[in-house]
Amino acid sequence: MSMPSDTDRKPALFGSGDTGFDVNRIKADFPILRQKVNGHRLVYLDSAASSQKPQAVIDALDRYYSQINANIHRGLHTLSEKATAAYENTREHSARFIGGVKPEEIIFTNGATEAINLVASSWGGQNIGEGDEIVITEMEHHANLVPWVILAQRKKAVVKRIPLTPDGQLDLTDIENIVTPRTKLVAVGHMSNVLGTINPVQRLAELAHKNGALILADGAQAAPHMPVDVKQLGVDFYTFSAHKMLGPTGVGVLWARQELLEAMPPYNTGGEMIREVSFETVTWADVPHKFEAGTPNIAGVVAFHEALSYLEAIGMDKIREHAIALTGYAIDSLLKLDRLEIQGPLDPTLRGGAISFTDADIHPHDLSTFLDSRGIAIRAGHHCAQPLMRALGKVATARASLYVYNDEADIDALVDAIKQVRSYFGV
Amino acid sequence: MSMPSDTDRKPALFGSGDTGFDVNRIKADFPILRQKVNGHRLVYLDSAASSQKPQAVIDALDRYYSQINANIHRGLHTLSEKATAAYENTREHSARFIGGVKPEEIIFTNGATEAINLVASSWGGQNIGEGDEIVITEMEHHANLVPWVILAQRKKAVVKRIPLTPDGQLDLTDIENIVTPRTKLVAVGHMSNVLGTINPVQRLAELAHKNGALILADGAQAAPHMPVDVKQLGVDFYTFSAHKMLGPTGVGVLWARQELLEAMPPYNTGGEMIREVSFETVTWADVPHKFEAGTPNIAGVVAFHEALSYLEAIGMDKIREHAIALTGYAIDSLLKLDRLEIQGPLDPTLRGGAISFTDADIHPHDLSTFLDSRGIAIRAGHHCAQPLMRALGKVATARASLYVYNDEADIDALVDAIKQVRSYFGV
Amino acid sequence: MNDILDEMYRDIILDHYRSPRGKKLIDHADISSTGQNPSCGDEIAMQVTLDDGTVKDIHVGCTGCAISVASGSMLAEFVKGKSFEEVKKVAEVVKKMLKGEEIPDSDELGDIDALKGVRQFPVRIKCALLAWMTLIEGIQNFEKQKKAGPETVTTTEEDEQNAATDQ
Amino acid sequence: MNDILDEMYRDIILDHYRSPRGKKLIDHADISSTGQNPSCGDEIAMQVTLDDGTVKDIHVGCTGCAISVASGSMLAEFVKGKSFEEVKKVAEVVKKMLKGEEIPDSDELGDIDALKGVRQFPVRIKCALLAWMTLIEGIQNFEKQKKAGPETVTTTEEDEQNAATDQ
Ligand SMILES: Cc1ncc(COP(=O)(O)O)c(C=O)c1O
Ligand SMILES: Cc1ncc(COP(=O)(O)O)c(C=O)c1O
Ligand code: FES
Ligand code: FES
Repeated sequence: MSMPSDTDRKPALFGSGDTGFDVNRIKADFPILRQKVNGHRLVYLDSAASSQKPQAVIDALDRYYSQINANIHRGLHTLSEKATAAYENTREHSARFIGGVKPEEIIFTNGATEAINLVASSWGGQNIGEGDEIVITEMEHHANLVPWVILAQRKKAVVKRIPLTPDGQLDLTDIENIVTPRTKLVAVGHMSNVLGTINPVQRLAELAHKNGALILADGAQAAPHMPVDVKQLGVDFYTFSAHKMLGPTGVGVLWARQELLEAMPPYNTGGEMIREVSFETVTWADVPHKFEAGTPNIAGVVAFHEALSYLEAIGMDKIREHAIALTGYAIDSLLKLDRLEIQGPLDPTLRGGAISFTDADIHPHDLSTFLDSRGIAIRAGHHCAQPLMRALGKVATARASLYVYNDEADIDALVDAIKQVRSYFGV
Repeated sequence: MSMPSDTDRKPALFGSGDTGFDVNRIKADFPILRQKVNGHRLVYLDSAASSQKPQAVIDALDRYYSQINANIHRGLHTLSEKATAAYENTREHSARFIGGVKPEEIIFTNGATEAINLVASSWGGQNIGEGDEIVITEMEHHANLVPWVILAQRKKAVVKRIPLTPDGQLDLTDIENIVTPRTKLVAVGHMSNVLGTINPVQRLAELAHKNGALILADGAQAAPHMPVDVKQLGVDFYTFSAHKMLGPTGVGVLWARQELLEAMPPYNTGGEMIREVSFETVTWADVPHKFEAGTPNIAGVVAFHEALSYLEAIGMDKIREHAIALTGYAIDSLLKLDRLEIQGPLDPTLRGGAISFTDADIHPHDLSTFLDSRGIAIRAGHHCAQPLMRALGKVATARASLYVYNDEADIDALVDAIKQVRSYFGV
Repeated sequence: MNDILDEMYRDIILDHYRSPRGKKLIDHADISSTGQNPSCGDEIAMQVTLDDGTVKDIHVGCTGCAISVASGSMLAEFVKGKSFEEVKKVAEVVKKMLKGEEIPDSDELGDIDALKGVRQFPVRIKCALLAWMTLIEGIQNFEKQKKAGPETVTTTEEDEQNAATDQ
Repeated sequence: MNDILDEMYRDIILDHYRSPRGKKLIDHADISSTGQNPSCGDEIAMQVTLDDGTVKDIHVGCTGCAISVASGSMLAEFVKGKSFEEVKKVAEVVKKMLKGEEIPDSDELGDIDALKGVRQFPVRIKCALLAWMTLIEGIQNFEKQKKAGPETVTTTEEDEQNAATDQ
């Protein structure tokens, strides 16, 4: 009963003994980047929405369905045992990836959104009461905002927010009046999908705990782009999505401390998560199974292991260094353009590679449509962060977001195209 | 912006102008069936747990990730538009597949389990009150049992059950006393995953409606194996899972009438499902988006389209005919064995191809381990139906379950191996 | 190479975008209506004065993309002197055109016909519809109100527009 | 061809399965303990009589699979005359053996050593552990009770067993 092979394919960047960060070799691992879009080389600058996938991940799906596929956990046949082992292997891998936590503390969901909803419904349902306060920030993604607003409505609790500085960082001047003994939970994005800002999660964790509150960090943008150690951060809950970090769609991770998980009621209920069921009563299985009702996205979870391996083979430190260098280059290049404004901190060491900007003359949607005609994929809109947009005084921004397969040539293509856009629209 | 091609690969069974049901040609479309397990040809008889996947579905995933992958709905670039079109195409296809309902009435979840939980939490949370009655059956899968038991506990409502006849059909003798004006919902499996029984959903729908109740049919086992027309059935909710019908893991479908969906609050909340958000209030997007928070399993949904196409190319009527013929053959062959008992109806026209049985001398788990050593994959256990097991007076049963790629040779291999098992264990 | 792009951003569209008609404010409004494109948050506001059941003058203020601005400008140009029935009819035609449906005869549409290219860009269809749906809603509210009694109603949500494109 | 299968269902195992030791009921029980394998629902019940701190006699009634029955039979054979400490020690060894960990010296295990083959079948590890965990729980409850006061405690859940194999 051997596991699906996973060590026989190293990212191409290590192809010939080179240990540097060679983006061209990485690009070669991503089949989608070989295609032309509207007659141009695809310049994919929308990884904050969803990343592309290396061949190793695509192959893992193929291999899973061609050689292993079966339902997990209760099987007594070879395929089912192989599928179970492969699925649980990713659980162990995910636990290692965020700093070496217990595998039982890793819950697979279908995305970061569901992971946060699970916490809001299960932990929040049990622990938030009338008048309690939930502290979020002004820059949250709707996924780490709407569940808390709805929970607060349901429980007559209060959502408080940490405001922003003009350059898009958390303004902690008044923080001692925001996080107080009335606070039950601080829910904060580890890295903003709009501003790129990396938030001081560790400091907020200390403050939360000092006030007897727990803290959830939404790692959907951080986990793909920087080393994460949840114990060092000192958080209680951490959530992220596979699809933003080279993995398949439909896979999310919730990490929480085991005592918390054990005390929480399940979210979805059904098969594979019970101990005993009658028409009147139910007893739950142990964690993590209590939170994984029904047949999960087995193939997706299995293939996510390859995504994590790919990231580790490059090295999360190297990925962060690359992000800092390329984000710096992009910000510098964009700022050379006239009448263009960047939202969020300009110092690349304070932020990730999601770069939002607005052009004084061209609407972000027209800009992105134009760029697309040149093969350049960026995103325009409110980026699922309407309150932040209101704080910024914008209806929408354009956003270029970078990842391991992007290089200076991609930035140059972006900047060149933006230069053309005004003349195209004749403004 | 063309859709991913999906018509250029027909199931092999139509390869040479033949329109009959040629299992060998179908088998050839499923790469996993080519492999040897423990030195034997794989005989996969565990499709009720999860089906195998044809090459067309595996290729669709590859094609999606190699050519289309991007996040959906809010994109203004080519990939995102292609991904959105492909995703929405599966919504339309799913709507056609269950009898031609409105595409907006199709909600994608990560499985049948989540689909039922969505209804229990959202509709149930709003419509079930103290003393209300929810009617289920004695043969339900935990997925269509636990959510109702928990809802009833939460709301001080009552779960009533329809009992079984000795041959594993619903005993409707006393039905007028079970479904009454106090009933708010009837939740019934369309086809049992243990007994194979096809339940009289249409009759129950009439009865439910006569009493002012709604009806949910759990189609996890029926949708893969027989033609389904939800309007003809007269149900209000219908749920199923892609992975049991040749599709990828991590994709489920909830169908419900639009008025119901519109009146229901969302389940998960987050991105892509709101209209407007502030820190105090949220307004929801229209259905179906209201129920699809966050990034869904885009690749899985896109590839599910190919699974539906494959099933339709064979023909759901033909699939049902094949099931009847092969189930009849299997039951006859198994009953020729000594000291072996089949649970559920013996008439194959009353049931699907999930065949549970017990051997008087060999424990189901020993049996399945032994069969596995011969390359034969069956399942043993309570099949996520503990109350049914109790009603049957069994701790566990063995279950062989059939699908389009199974034939009489597979049944013969099963029966031959069972013949050997007693001598192996020396009992 | 950029055929599709040029199909959407036709010269007529860009011309309306650069110099939108109906910019001039009007001092009296028989109908006021605002609309928002829920997919991007952009907004439009319009005031209409009437003259014996036909549109006499219109002001359109749109903060959206080139398509929404151009579409609003074309609307401003088109509707002057038209009856409610004529406005509704052409709005229906625009909707059909953007859905890619067969439309009867596009001669009388004039500039509006240039919106056709938008249908190749599904996410932008709402942009082209924004002005039209907002005006129709304003007219419908005006008509309801006339039946019910006098008082101005303004609207903010474009449900019909959603229904038209949210599939 | 069936090496792995034969590795698990060794002759010793099958012999214990066919003629389980400890079947004979005993009329007096110092310790009674029942356990359930949560992964399959199978159950075991045992009664133990004591003689000066060592196991004098044991009855094991198991309704599970061949592995659980054989393991219970081996336990019945092994524990007679053993002290609680000896029983606990060997239960730890069985647990380690089934996890695939290095074990010190398997000579004294006798037949029990044959359970080794089960570790190739992860889902069956709980079967092999069922009897051992149930007895240990019975002993622990007995010990607690002796400290607290007299009254028989029976247990039904095997949490430690879960913890041991649920990863
Ligand atoms: C900061 C942040 N949080 C949460 C999410 C939600 O992730 P998903 O859509 O994968 O559930 C996103 C995705 O855009 C995000 O950027
Ligand atoms: C009858 C029935 N209902 C519901 C389910 C749950 O399906 P899933 O595990 O895909 O959510 C199953 C799966 O075994 C089933 O057989
Ligand atoms: S993008 Fe907002 S109206 Fe066009
Ligand atoms: S299968 Fe139940 S104890 Fe072995």
